[in-house]
Amino acid sequence: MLRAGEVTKVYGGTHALKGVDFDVAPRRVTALFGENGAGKSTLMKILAGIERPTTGHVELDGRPVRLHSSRDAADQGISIIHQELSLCPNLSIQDNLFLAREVRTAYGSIDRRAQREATAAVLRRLEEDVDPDRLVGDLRLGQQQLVEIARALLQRARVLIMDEPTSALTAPEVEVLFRVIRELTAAGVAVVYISHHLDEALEIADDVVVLRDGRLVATARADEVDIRWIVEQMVGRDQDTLFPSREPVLGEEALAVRRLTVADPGVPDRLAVNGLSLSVRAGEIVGIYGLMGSGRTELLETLAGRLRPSSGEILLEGTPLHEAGIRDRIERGVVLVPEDRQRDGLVQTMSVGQNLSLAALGTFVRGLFVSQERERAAVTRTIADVTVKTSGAQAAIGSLSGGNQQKVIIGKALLTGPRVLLLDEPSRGVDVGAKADIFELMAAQARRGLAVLFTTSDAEEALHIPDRLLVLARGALVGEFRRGELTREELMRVSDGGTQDGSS
Amino acid sequence: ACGSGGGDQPASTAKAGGSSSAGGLIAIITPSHDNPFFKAEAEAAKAQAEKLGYQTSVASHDDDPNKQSELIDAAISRQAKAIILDNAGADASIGPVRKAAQGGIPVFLIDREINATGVAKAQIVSNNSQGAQLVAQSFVEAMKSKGNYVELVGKESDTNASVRSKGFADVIFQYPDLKPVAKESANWDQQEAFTKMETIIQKSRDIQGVIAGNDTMALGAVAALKAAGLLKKVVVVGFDGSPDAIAAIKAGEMHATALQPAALGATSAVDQADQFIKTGKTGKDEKQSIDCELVTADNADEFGVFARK
Amino acid sequence: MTATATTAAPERAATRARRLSLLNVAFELRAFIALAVLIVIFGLLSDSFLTVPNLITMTKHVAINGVIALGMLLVILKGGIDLSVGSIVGLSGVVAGELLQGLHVGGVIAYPPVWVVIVLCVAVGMAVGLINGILVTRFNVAPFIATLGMLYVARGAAMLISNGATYPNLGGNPALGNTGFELLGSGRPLGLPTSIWIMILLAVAAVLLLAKSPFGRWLYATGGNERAADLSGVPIRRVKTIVYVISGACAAVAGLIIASELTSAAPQAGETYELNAIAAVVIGGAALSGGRGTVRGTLVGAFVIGFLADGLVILGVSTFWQILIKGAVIILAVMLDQGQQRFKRRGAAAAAVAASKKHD
Amino acid sequence: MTATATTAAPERAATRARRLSLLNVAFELRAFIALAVLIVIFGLLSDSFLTVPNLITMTKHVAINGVIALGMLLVILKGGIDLSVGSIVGLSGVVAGELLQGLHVGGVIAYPPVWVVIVLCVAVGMAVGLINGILVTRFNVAPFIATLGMLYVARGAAMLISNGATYPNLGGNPALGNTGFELLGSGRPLGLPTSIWIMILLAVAAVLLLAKSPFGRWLYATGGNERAADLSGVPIRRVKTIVYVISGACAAVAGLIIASELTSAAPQAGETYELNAIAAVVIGGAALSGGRGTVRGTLVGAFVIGFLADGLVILGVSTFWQILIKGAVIILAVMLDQGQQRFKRRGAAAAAVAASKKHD
Ligand SMILES: Nc1ncnc2c1ncn2[C@@H]1O[C@H](COP(=O)(O)OP(=O)(O)OP(=O)(O)O)[C@@H](O)[C@H]1O
Ligand SMILES: Nc1ncnc2c1ncn2[C@@H]1O[C@H](COP(=O)(O)OP(=O)(O)OP(=O)(O)O)[C@@H](O)[C@H]1O
Ligand SMILES: [Mg+2]
Ligand SMILES: [Mg+2]
Repeated sequence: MLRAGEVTKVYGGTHALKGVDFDVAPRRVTALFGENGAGKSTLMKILAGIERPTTGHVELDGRPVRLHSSRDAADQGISIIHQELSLCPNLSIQDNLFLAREVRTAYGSIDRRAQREATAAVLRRLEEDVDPDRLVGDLRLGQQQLVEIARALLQRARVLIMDEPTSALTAPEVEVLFRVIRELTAAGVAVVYISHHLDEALEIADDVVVLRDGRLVATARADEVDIRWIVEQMVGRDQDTLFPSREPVLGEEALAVRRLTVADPGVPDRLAVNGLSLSVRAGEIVGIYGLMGSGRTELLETLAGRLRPSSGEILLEGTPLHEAGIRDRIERGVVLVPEDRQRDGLVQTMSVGQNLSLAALGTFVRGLFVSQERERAAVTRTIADVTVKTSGAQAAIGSLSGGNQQKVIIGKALLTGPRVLLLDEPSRGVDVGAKADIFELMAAQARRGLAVLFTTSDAEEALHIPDRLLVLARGALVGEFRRGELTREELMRVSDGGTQDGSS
Repeated sequence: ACGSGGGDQPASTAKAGGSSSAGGLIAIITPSHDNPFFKAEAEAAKAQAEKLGYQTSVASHDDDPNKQSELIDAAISRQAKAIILDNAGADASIGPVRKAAQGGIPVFLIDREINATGVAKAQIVSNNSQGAQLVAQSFVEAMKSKGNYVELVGKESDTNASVRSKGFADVIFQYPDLKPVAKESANWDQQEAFTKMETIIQKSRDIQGVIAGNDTMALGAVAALKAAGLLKKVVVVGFDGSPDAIAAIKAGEMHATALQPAALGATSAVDQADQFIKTGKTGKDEKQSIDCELVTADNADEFGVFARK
Repeated sequence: MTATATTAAPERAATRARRLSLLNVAFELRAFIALAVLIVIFGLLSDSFLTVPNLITMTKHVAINGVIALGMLLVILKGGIDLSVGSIVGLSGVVAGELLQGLHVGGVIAYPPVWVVIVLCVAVGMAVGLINGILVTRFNVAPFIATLGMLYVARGAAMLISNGATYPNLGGNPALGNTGFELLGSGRPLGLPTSIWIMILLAVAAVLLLAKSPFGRWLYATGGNERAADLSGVPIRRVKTIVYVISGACAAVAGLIIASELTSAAPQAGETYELNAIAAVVIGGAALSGGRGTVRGTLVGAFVIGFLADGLVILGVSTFWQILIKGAVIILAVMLDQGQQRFKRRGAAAAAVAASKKHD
Repeated sequence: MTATATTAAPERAATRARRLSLLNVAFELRAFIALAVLIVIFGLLSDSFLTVPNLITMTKHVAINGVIALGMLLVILKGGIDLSVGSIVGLSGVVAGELLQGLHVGGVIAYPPVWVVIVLCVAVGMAVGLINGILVTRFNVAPFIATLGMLYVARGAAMLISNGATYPNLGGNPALGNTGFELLGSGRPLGLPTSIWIMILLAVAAVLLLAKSPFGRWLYATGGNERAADLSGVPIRRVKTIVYVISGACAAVAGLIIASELTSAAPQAGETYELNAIAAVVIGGAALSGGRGTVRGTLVGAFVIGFLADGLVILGVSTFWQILIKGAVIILAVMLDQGQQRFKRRGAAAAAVAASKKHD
């Protein structure tokens, strides 16, 4: 029904899609798989009229169409749930749902009653009982994602594209969504489904399509394939080589956290971290696994000094850290590689070298000024150490690929000479090669005696990388395991919030 | 009395003050308080009114006709017995003055006139045209009727700027050997006059005279000429008779200025207002002009703050 | 979690919540409260402040800034700023003056009737706004810079058209059929000055536009998250252009009111009015980053500024103090706003911690 | 990828790249080009424009705005704006006037020497800047509002201190040991006016600060991405406060220069200077959103504005046209800037496609 033919897309210097042919059939769910940056979202954006292909064309019902905007595509019956939330936090749920498609009364004003009823109905269908007049900004992330889904449902599209619709949803919410998807396909709608939760996507899919590096590398019927096959197609090699084996040499306790409680900065009447205790020893890699919203980011940001704890203790090699700011903590050896590269990691207006040296600038100062030689030497050394692929320290940071940008941020942290390295989802949004490099780097640092604490949303990573894995749910520790103690299924069950002892 | 329903205020209470001997409010409104001339004017009016037993309120309209209008509204609201006004534009002020009149409050204009008669009770203005001619005459004599000169004009949207400029022209026009090299507006401002004068000097150093629309600009020109080492050879004249200008004249930096007797006009306006409040008449013509006095090195010692000592 | 806490210890949590929400309401209404404080203080200090005629007069003064501020509110909701409104006030008056003086059309002088004059003046304001909008949307010039440039251009144009002179006697001439212009400023339908009616009318229109019309939703959406609005199919360029056009129109209306009240038009009218309008919008609780602000707040902000100015004059406070106090009030009002938001967050966080403590 | 392409088809790609980079350099230098165009036009139209003394005089005029603009640049690099500088100019002059007139200390009058006066005036400017900084960093007031408030507060303070009057004769008195103040404005060390030297000195200091010192790097980082800078241990609050303090100091220096040139200080000096300074910074290629801008560009921007103003005076262009042209130049300069960036992006995309074509 909807078809992309020979589609190529180029962004600046990146080649996101390379001659992709892609078909969407009615009454079927097509699951699209691919590593981060494989081009999944780009392809969907082209089908949904948000981006225009550099070359190639889009066909609808066999006729070539030019989709000029998302609005244009929606009018033709194609709607999309965006990977990144695209809601207006300052508007109510119903306003967001009907934005640019308001129901009007005879006088041309907005028909609020009709909108509210329609909104309530669609929310009921998603089994989410919230007031249609609540501000979207006041909802938790999962609810916002449901609003995004509700908006797509309201449009009664013939083709519905879902780009990671469940990243913030709980398991019951996902079940509801799947029920709705089945109703839709039964009614003749074509659905494209993208998710990094492979098992989940495979469960709902009828057809499977895999993208790698901007090319379509495989298509199959869902009942003929398994996860292993998908991963092989995605990665292009056996995934086990991703995870180097290692034997930790443990030292003293480097970081200790006692009964830490942190209020959620975004949603103040909720606790992001709730009475959590943990400890990390020198030379040890500790992983934290949890679902979205389990409080991993807030925990690490509190350790780094950006958030203030409401109560609890943080000790670095035995001395308390509570009063220290970010700067003090960096000087004392605690540094964070943040989750969101663009927002918290990089200064886009500065070069690769300037980004690298930013956190350790003080150590290059001679007299009043930054010593050029020292800085250049350190930067050059770090670029080699963390294997950043770049034309040089002068290159614009935006010219780097995601994985290399991530390495720059890690390099920046390492340049400060830390004792404790905190990494928040270091492997998110980076390609396989860079991922392996990053894990190797973490292992190398641990061998040098650093304490490494990192978070991940990837179960495989969680099971293979850390020496010790902590599982977080709703801000509390619900499990602690050594490497090899746990299977994937157990991990899923634990992280859903069921604690080991079963109490709450 | 008019289509708009009698102004903003029932006028009864304001009129009732006519029989009482003293007391009540006199509103004094002048363009600004950061100009010594307006300040002297306001202070003289205030002093005189308080001497006569009135309360006073002093405000400035920053040459914004709309703000002036609001201040007059405020005076009407407070049922002032009279308004002493140095207005914000000969045309733009007619409406507000009429509004006050309709509200039963007599308005006494000082310093600047408006382009209407029969609205204000008195228009006591210094004779800008006469003063300008006086200054220009002295300027011509000091220049020995020949040479190049620069004219610095006040804010171009201000009536006094054009009246003075015209007064200058009326005299200088008669001496063909006096040649204008530049005529620039410096918005009454010292710093702007300084900058513009410096630029004009770059265009031509062959300048023998500067005639400025007020003393502030004249002093800006003096500073520029001094910096360029030209002051000894250039005749600078201004207008207003500000204490700073008089000091400059004494120091030989300026040649002359026309002193507007600010204090005299203001005091006289208050006296007439008092007269009117008590008797319903001012006993004078509406248009009264006070002649300006020429201040040069010869008589500079005789003058104080906008008045003869 | 708070909900759970409330059931756990209903009485205390409820009192606490009530106290918090009371304080919160007080904060919500901070602009109103500021206004009330001003009125009480001035009312106590001066007998003539709290009289009906004085309140009407002050409201009339507020109206001019109020009208400009309504246009500015739309621009600020979008996340922009319009520095050119003061100059548009001057330009609009000058155009009215020029038209009422008669147009030279091939030897003859045509005197357009007043309604034509008004329409043309508003059109001029909209044209300047349109240029602002085009600069911002098509040429990607930052709103601050685009409208700063137009501040000079429009003022220069007003000066050039009028040659720097004031247009007197805009009352018109019955013989020429162009009378009635002064009614805009001095008319009093139903006992209230026309300018107050205009402000009320525009405010109602703005409320309807913002609360009832799709355009209003689009505007808030654009200011709140431009990318999301764009993806939803909101015509963001058109929305952004239109707010500048409306702002220009409002400023032109203000220019007409001033010219009509004074029955004369000066090219320098309206200088620095943009600052007063911005101050009113911000005191009224709008965020300069866009997406947050209300008509009600903006009007209250305009009243705060207007009543403050008039009140200080009535009290006879010196001009110099007036300037200083105005600055302090602007800062204080916005600090209060920030304080409210921080307070909200802190209060909620404290409640969450307390609630979790009870659970343990 | 472009690099790969160059090796694949070296000759054509190289020519293409060269042509692109040439155009790019032309754009980079747009402010210089604007300045050059101005100089050529005025040079052709007037003989007296391109003379050494005139260039020196014009540069002297530029210096005042240049000094303020340097401070403004720092604030804008941070992503803020400082509307209070004009008022600080006035306040600084008034304080100088007050001090040179002698301080009444318990019955006696003390005459502080000139250097003390200068230090105190700069300190006053810094104090106002500090308040701006505290309002912005501690109380979360938007920079536009905080400095708008201080615009009024500082102006009001200047008026109150001086009681609205101008301080004349700041030359000092040899008997009192407080002479020398006028040298700041009229001295000519090595043949150039002191104010030009001050501008050069401050510009050099700014270049060192921005390019060499850790503070400069922190500033660019804070303006480029405040959150990232914060997480990297940059003391963003301190950085943000300091830029306002420096901006206040620069404005105070400008106020001193003006007072010294005129040997008199008026409380209303410096009105609307903030707009000129902002315009200079923006014409010089800085982004109001922060993180992008150079000292060189800012100075060129100040020269464009200053030479434009003086050139128009030399040509005898009417004041009204001067206003209009200034606005148009500001808009044009920034449009050019936007054009450049769009062009850059388009060029890069074209190059990537071309490169990929060759690969396939
Ligand atoms: N607007 C853009 N500008 C420049 N490059 C872009 C842009 N959008 C995407 N890219 C690049 O295009 C490539 C494909 O990105 P895309 O978002 O399609 O990946 P994806 O498969 O959806 O990944 P993920 O699983 O992380 O969502 C990436 O290399 C990305 O960096
Ligand atoms: N139940 C919830 N109620 C309100 N807000 C929530 C909830 N869950 C998540 N959020 C919001 O989502 C954001 C992401 O959650 P958080 O960073 O705490 O978890 P995380 O485990 O780090 O997740 P991830 O890193 O995968 O996003 C939080 O800032 C929070 O505001
Ligand atoms: Mg994606
Ligand atoms: Mg996280």
